Amino acid sequence: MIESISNLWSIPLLVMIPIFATIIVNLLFNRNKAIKYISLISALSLVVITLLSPYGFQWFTGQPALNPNTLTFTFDASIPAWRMALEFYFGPLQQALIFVMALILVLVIGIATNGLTKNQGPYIGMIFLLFASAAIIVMVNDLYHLWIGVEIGSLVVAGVVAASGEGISQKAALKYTFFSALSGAGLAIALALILGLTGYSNISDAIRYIQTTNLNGMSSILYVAFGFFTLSWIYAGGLVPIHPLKSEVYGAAFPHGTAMLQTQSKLMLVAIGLVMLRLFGSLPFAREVMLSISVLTMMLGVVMALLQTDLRWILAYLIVSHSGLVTVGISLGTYDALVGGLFQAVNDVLYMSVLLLGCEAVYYLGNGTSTKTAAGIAKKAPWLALAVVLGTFAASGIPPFNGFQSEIILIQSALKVGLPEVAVVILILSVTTFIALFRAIYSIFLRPADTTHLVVSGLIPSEAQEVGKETPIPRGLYLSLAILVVITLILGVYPDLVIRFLTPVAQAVSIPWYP
Amino acid sequence: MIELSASFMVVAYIMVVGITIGAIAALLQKDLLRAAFISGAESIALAFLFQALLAPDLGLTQAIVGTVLLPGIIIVGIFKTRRTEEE
Amino acid sequence: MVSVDSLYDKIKRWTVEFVGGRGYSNQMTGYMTGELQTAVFTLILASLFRIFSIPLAIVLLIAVVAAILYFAPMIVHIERESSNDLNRVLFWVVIYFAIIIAVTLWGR
Amino acid sequence: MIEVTIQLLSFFAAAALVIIGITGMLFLDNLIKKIIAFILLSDGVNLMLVAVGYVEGGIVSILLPGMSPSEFASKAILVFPVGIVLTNIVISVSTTAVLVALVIMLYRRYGTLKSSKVLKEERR
Repeated sequence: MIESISNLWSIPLLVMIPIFATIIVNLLFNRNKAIKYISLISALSLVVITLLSPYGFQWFTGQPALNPNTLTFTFDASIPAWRMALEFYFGPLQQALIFVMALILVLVIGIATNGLTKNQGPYIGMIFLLFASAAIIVMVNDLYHLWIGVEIGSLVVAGVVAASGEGISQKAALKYTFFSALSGAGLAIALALILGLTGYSNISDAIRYIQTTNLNGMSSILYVAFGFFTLSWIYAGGLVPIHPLKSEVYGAAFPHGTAMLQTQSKLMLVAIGLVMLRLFGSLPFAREVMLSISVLTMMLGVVMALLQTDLRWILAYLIVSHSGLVTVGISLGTYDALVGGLFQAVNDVLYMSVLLLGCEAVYYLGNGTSTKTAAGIAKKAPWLALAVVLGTFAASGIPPFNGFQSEIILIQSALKVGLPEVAVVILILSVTTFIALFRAIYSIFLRPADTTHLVVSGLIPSEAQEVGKETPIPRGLYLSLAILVVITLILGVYPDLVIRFLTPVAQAVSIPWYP
Repeated sequence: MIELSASFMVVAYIMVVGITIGAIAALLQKDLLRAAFISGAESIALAFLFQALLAPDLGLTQAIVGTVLLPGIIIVGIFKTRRTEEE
Repeated sequence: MVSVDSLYDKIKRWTVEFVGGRGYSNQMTGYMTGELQTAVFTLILASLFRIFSIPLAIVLLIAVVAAILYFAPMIVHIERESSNDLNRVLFWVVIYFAIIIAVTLWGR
Repeated sequence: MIEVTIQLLSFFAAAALVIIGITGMLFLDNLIKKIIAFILLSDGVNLMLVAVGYVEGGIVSILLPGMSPSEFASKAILVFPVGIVLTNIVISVSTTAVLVALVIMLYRRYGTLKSSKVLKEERR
């Protein structure tokens, strides 16, 4: 036994710093200044840790491998000698995803500590816990911690949504928690089935056992496990049957809270999707099922987004439909498609955050975010209008922005595996995104303000939003919008900045597509 | 170590039937307080099954959590809202 | 004098009809676009079945065209079915789960 | 004829609990009843996990003095499901607490526990 393998220092920090920050901030409760500094410092330290950390493992109950030279990559299913290893792995993919999430965390906390006045401590704490749960799920390589991460994440999502304090958000939180109870139980059953079938909780071990052992009578158990896994996957990302609940969650939270929520759910989607691809990717019809779920999600999400009249709800449905784009890449499972899907996850998080923070800024101008009540904001806040329009361009895949780069990879990979229909669906999705967003943007930003009363007079009164007082948009919001827009532009021009972090995973996980 | 004698199996049968009937009965009550108590009684049978499946630590935990903590939380909820199911 | 409607009049009446009692609003453009999108998406989805067998895809395409014409404002149905009522979502989830298990077991 | 073991019995009880729980969550109208149904569901999942780890004629997974590790490994029940179930019990308690808190908040706002009134669909 070689003892030279040591645990990595950064993985426990990435999980523990958010948890400690949660506890401290929760105890401070309403001392807003102290909360602001402590939370900003810990969020910034998370960014620095992800940037500086080397790649490596963290084991809880693992046994050392016989030959450390074979330990190249956890997503490679051929690691020998890990028995019952509860294991975390920090690699290039994890670095890229967690770095983006930490960046969003800093911006969101900067906005939330300025905007909120009541019960700030618990709210900031829950945002930190969102980070912790997503970091656990992205780094994890055993089923046990995967399940724990999903459970923590679902409870915290309910908390963040209910924190916005309206009736609709409490209802959304209750519905989401009920469903999370169901899907958490499903994931536990899947865990039990895989454990009973293989005897391993480590995912790499389980995969090796499934690939090398003849499961003749027992393989139908694997299909049932696949079904339960799919249940928790659609729950984590809000894929098709859950899209009403998930979009309600996105729409009912504060927009800056939604920026963090969608980041967490995209990361969970990527991580659980990769686990499913590795465990079940070679089963017949498994990837077809995943692909059909993602195509349906893209379609229903974007069609429902077209029907909304509130920028908040349009964004909520668009986030759901764009997570369909991520899962198309993962469920196709070839090298190109995986690179495209993972890159799309990163891009999606960035440009949707631009739009969500823009939506938050529209709130400060008083008339709500409905297309019926808000108007003429481009005159009051021209830079805000510019940022939102640029975010729309990025979301609908217009060339100098990052959305274009990942969508073109996805379209090419769909064509390469011989599914031009999927490519057409992706194209239609990006065009329709533009239509759905620009309808709202025209009404809110570009329509002259004085015609508002004509539209309002035709309204059902209960639908009209309360008209608040106009407050100046804080500088921090403009700064974070500028940072995000610049990042989307840079990634659009130099996509290799991110793609080189994603290629090792894509190489290790990819499975050729047999039509 | 528990010897699985015939009388033990009889008790196990009773417990399994008790779990099922208790679960259904808890969901059919009109009085929510009674439903909470019945679900607590159901989890005593569950604790026995855990014990029989050679996991005594789980049996103890389930006996405490299932009979005191979970019905307690629900009873708090009932006292803060209302006791009977409305039509 | 018998008025003869042109095709334009018929289509206009039909489209105005299905946004129904809500009257004119800026939602209408969304409904129109959504209807067209749904039709195109369903056709594409039906044609995806050619990866299983080509005759099935042809039959499905014809059936889908018939279904689109029959359920004419499809968008209304879609909006109603993707409601945020908890029980309806749970019902769909159970059905979905059954379909997933059935399809994967069939593939074995 | 299949010999009825305690493991098989537990699987039946677990299946009954899971089915009753899911049915209750789907078809019962009262929110508190839904929560009780969720508790039953998670109980069923726990029972199933423990039954997966059971070894016929095995021993409790405690390494007693004078027992060799190989003998222990061959006879003891699987330890891992027990750990999972312990976690699941805790998780179900916390989920129940969150659900009850949300139900209380919604009751204060709407004055009813009927999910067909509180959680009815809304048009936006």
